[in-house]
Amino acid sequence: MATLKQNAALRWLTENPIWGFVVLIFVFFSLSNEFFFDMNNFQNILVQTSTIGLIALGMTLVMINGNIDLSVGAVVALAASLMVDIQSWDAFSGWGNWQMLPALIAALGVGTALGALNGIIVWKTGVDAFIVTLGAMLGVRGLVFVYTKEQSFFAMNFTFSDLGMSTVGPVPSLAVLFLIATVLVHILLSRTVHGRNTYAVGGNREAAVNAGIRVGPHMVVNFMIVGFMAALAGVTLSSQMGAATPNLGRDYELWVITAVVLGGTKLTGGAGSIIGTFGGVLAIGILRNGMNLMQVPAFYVLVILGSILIAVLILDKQLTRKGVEALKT
Amino acid sequence: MTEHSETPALRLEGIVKTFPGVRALDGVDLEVRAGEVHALLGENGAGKSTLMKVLAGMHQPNEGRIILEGREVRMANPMDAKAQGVVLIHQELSLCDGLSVAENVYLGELPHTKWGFVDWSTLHARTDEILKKLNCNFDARTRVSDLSIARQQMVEIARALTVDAKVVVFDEPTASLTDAEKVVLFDVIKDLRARGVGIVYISHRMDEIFSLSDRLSVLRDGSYRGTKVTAETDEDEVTRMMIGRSLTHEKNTDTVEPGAVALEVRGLSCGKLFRDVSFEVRRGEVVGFYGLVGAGRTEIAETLFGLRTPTAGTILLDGEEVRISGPLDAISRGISLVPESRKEQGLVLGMSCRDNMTLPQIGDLTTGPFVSNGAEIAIYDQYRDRLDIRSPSWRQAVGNLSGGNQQKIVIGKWLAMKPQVLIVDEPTRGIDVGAKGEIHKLIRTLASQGYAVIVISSEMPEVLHVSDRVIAMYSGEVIRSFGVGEVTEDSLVQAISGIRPDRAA
Amino acid sequence: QAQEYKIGITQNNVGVDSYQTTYEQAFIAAAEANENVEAVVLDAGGDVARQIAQIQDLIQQQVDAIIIWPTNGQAVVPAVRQAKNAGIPVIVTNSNIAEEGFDFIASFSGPNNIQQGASSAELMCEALDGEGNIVQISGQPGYTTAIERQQGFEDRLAEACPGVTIMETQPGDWNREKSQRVMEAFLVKYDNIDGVYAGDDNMGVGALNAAKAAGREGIAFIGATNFSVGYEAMERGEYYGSIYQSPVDDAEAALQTAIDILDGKDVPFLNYFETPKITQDNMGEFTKPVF
Amino acid sequence: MASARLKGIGSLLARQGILIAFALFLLGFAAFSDSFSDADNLMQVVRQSAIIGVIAIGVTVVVISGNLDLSVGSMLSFATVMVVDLHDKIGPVPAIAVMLVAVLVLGCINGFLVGVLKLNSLIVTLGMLSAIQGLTLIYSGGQNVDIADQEATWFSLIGRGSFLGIALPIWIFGTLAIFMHVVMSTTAFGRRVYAVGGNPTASVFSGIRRTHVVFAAYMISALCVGIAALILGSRVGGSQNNVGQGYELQVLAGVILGGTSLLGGSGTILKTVIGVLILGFIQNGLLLLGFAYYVQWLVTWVVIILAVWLDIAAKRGRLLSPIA
Ligand SMILES: Nc1ncnc2c1ncn2[C@@H]1O[C@H](COP(=O)(O)OP(=O)(O)OP(=O)(O)O)[C@@H](O)[C@H]1O
Ligand SMILES: Nc1ncnc2c1ncn2[C@@H]1O[C@H](COP(=O)(O)OP(=O)(O)OP(=O)(O)O)[C@@H](O)[C@H]1O
Ligand SMILES: [Mg+2]
Ligand SMILES: [Mg+2]
Repeated sequence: MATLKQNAALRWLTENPIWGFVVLIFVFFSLSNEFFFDMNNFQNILVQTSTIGLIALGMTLVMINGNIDLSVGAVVALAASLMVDIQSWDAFSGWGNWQMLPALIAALGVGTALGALNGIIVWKTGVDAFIVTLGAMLGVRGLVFVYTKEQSFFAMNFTFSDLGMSTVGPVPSLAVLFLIATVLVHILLSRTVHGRNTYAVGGNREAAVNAGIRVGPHMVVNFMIVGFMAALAGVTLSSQMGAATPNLGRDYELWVITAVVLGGTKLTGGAGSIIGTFGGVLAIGILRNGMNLMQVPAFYVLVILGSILIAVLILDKQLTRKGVEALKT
Repeated sequence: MTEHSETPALRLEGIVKTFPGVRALDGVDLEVRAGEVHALLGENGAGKSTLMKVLAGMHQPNEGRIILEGREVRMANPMDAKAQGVVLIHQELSLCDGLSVAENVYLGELPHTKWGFVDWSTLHARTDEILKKLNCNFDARTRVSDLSIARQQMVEIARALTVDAKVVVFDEPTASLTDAEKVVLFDVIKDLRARGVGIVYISHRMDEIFSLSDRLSVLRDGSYRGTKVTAETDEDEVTRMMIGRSLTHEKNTDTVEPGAVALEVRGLSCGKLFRDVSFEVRRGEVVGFYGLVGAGRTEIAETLFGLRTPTAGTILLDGEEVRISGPLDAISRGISLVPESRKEQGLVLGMSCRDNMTLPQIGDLTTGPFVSNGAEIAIYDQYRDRLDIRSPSWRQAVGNLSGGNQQKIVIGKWLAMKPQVLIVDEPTRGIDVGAKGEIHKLIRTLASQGYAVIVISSEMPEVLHVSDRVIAMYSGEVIRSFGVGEVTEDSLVQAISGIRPDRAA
Repeated sequence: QAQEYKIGITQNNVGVDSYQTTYEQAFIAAAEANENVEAVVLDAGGDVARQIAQIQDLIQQQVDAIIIWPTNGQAVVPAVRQAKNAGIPVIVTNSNIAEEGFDFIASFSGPNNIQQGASSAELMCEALDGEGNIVQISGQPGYTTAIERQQGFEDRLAEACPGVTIMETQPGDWNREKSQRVMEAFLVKYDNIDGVYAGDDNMGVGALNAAKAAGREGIAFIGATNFSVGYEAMERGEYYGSIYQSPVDDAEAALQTAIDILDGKDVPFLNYFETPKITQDNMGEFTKPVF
Repeated sequence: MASARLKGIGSLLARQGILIAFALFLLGFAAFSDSFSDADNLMQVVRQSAIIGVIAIGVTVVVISGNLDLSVGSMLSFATVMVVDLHDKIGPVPAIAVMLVAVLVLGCINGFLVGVLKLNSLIVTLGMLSAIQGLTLIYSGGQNVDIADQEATWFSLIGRGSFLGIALPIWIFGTLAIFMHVVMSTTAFGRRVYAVGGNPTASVFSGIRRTHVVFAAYMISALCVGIAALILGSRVGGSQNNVGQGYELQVLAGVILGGTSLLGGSGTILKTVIGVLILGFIQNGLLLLGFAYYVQWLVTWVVIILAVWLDIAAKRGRLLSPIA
């Protein structure tokens, strides 16, 4: 019985090697830096990773589907700009704190709509998602600049940034939001018909079609989810700053994809999990935070992050290796 | 044969289906009665799968009617067809690796609650019930990627039992089943028949057709050639309907006297895949390897071709011990391997026929730094004529050819290397009788020209027909080697089930 | 007093140009020279979100003061507020934060970028005698320094010499090659360019390269943040003028301001250091920039 | 008969969709901007596209082999900073030699990780993007580098000189494009790259050493980056640490516009050249028409999707995808 459990644990770890890595760096930073092992710091890490984390949740669905979304960084900027700008429109000046509501709806709505647009293009034209969203990554950033006229926006109402800094009990609200979202998406992916179909469509699209799953609309839904999540991340990020800048979210797509892949989701689709993605997000967050606390010079941070990314891939390969008998192709 | 009601379970009338540039079905009629097994035959590319896809709502016909139990119906999509009681078991495995058996069986129609949550208990209970009926010794929660190919095929078949079907179509279900599973499958089919279900059974294996079916229909080049009662016809007549001529079944009498030993293997092992394998192949001799799927034959071939590193044992070529470091090395030592899966291992589907054929020797076909166009075309033309490859031109992408012609390209590619030892792995999987005969003849001819040939096959008639000697394998070990004339069906079946001659009663 | 101060700094984007790198080196050197100071040096890599995270990490480490070179003047305000609420004084360096955040900072130390833009406008007036057509190559869109310089330049130009028209503005992203490409297109499009204003000398020299390659003469090039390449071009007489801004002064001023505040001294709220105009005429008074 | 000929022309058009789009673009811009169709301007765009174009040639080889290379942008920064920095220290020829060796070492690393270890190329080169950026900064200490006396060195000619009235970068770009096109379409190596990209397993079964081919593709990509760095460093006479930032995506956009499939196994160098030129002409044309720079991004968005869509629509013979 004990060995059975051990085996299950071992299997779990080989399927989620990233958690081994998370534990490793957690222990490393705890031992090597006095400020790291601290409840407040853990909360910081959660808040800091929540932006990338929220997007990564949505990206996991899209990538399990066998697609990818490179436009999320630009969507973050657009949603943040809408969120901060609209709440200060004169039309809503009499609404008190409720002026945030139309802004929130607009931000999330636009993010979801852009996701739908990406999805519909992928569906109808059959152009690869990488290309469609590579275009959108440029185009949506263009939209941001058209909308903002290159300006940053600032929320006059400090309630907005207070929300970003607020806590639920002892835990920061954004951390709570991120954790709730993680649980919800995990349930969506592992328990619902849509979630299971996500694996089916990514694992074997033809089989999914043959089984009568409407692959096109299904993919659109997932693109809408990632768009929504990116917009939500834009909102939470802008609430941390009480402001929005048109350059927000540059390179986020790369970090998000990195986190998702670290978490074990295959770029070819069909495999992956939210538990893994959560681990991937934490790994990046802990590394960044730990290196900040240890004052690793900025130039070396880049080299270390890049090397670790590759090292984790190598580790993953080693864990799934078949041994001497393997076919040499 | 059971008695049937008057209205057939299914009637197809005048079905026409065109693809850009291809008239795949040209006014096909088919009638399947309730409670009969109706075999559908035809050459590769005759349109069998296409007809069934039209029936299952995956393609919309350009013309024609589908009549189900007397009512004309339209199949808008696969779900629709399934809802109306038509189930298609696909030719190619159509499963999602990452999902469980249950999720695959109920793919596209997972039982769920109001909120879209999967109803796991119902799902697992129903699936387990079906699996029990199929005698499967794995359960609904198993991940499909953990199953062998044969078991995956059983999952595919389990899908037929999820609904109360009126018509079930099996498109080449036995291509990768072991004999034990075939028996279960045939029992399932007989059970369905007894319950009054109309069954369409597609296969290229005549023995199955004649032991299983009640009636059979033949397609040729997309048109309907007629229907026969199985008991009232024979292989020869059916073959003539399919390919327009009879096959000459001359048993391999023209064996030449085997020459020197070309390849010798002593105590070869590769981890758990196969152990202590020894055999020899002489020039002018065809050695057949027979066994169940998973017996380790492919792995031996791959090891000889340098794709796997042996953990023990030696390989001798022309009496000289060699270490084969990789395919390139193997090729330079005169070994050729026609691999098991032509799509994954044999061909670059997007490349032209010629480029595929010359790929292994492209480095030698140069004038100066450039590939010599003339030399390449010469090679292609030579093997096109020799193997009767049907392709509009050498520029045609290989992916557009029919399965049999694709297989011939792969064989041509390796013959063009003028090997000393030729290994062919499942050379006729999914290939129609006509092309199969051609390939068998070819293998014999090659041997008579002095090649040493190894044929790996899971079809007993093929092995018996084409080989001089047969080596039977079971679970990674050589059980017995049969010389010319020694081999009988019975002893072969015993051997591949792991019963050694000395221990056999 | 032999008190040990732990001062954290989060810089905008070290390595994106020499100014920021030299600043960082000067800051570290100054902090090391002062035995009372222990510096925690971080780089936001141009990303606001990362900068905010770094401020939080600095608060977490309970540093005595935080110096911030804002990636964006508005977006960092709440984080600055958070620091103030944690009782840590914040000094803004190089480019200021939005006015809404002034309540939460102890002091600003750095150049006046609006003033710099205005000074460049005055140089342009001078070079063109108040009459002519010019093009502008601005910094990376969306960044405060770029926006302020552009704004200062355009406002002052309209006011000081309405006879000079800005025909077009395109961003050069602080990148010499990009600026060179933009200028090449301008040269095709306009054959009446009298002057070029670039958001820094790096871009200005890119524009100069383009004009030289096209064989166009008589264009006045004016930049900002004098780089050594700009200084050399001035020496050769190809470049009209720029604004002299020393990253070493910038860094030392920021550190000194922080120390003064921790020592309880009175510091002016807007602590601008001098950024004089530099032209071919007065360049002898300035040492050549090291970057 | 006439209809057959029409059909032939139709299918030719369908296959050359990207060329037609290109021609339409040129005509469109020429109609609206006087200075656009100016021969000097056209030459200038080609010259400006040379840097991206040279890199895109190498990346096309990598993409045909079925992989991606996102590290070219930071590699360009690295190479340019290095060659410019060393120019004054050890002289132009040794500087170029050292830089090329360094870049090839980076190519080796990519090739080893993707080709030999068979790691996912997207993630590997993403990691390399970050790591090489860091290496560049460590190398230069974050400082800009400049060539002190640019008039005095022949190095400046690479990016600024001309021969027979055509700028040297265009000569380099053109020669390299033709050379690589010939290599890819007529040599055994080229054939192997297509085979490996089309079906890696089948190529191994055909005796192709897949690891060598992928390795070589990354070496070619790195070498192209080195050549681009020569043009860039010479043209600017100096370098910043982030000159190459974002180039990877522009390069990829050019390759995709040229119709090379990201799945590998198809594509040609000459079409990549056209893809890159289209991007260059869009940037230039919109600039001349006086649009804000971000409009260019919006246009690129639409153009990329439309171009690829039409390309695959022509191949499958219908506009909309068959996905249900
Ligand atoms: N989606 C499609 N597009 C174009 N042509 C097709 C398509 N599907 C099938 N065909 C063509 O239709 C013809 C019939 O193919 P089909 O798959 O029905 O043959 P089959 O009888 O099942 O052969 P096999 O025994 O090899 O399975 C072939 O010529 C094939 O190339
Ligand atoms: N229908 C099929 N489609 C694809 N691959 C198959 C199929 N059937 C078998 N295989 C391959 O064969 C392997 C299992 O057989 P294995 O090669 O281990 O032994 P074998 O004795 O060569 O059996 P056989 O040659 O009958 O498949 C699987 O790993 C699978 O890759
Ligand atoms: Mg078929
Ligand atoms: Mg096999």
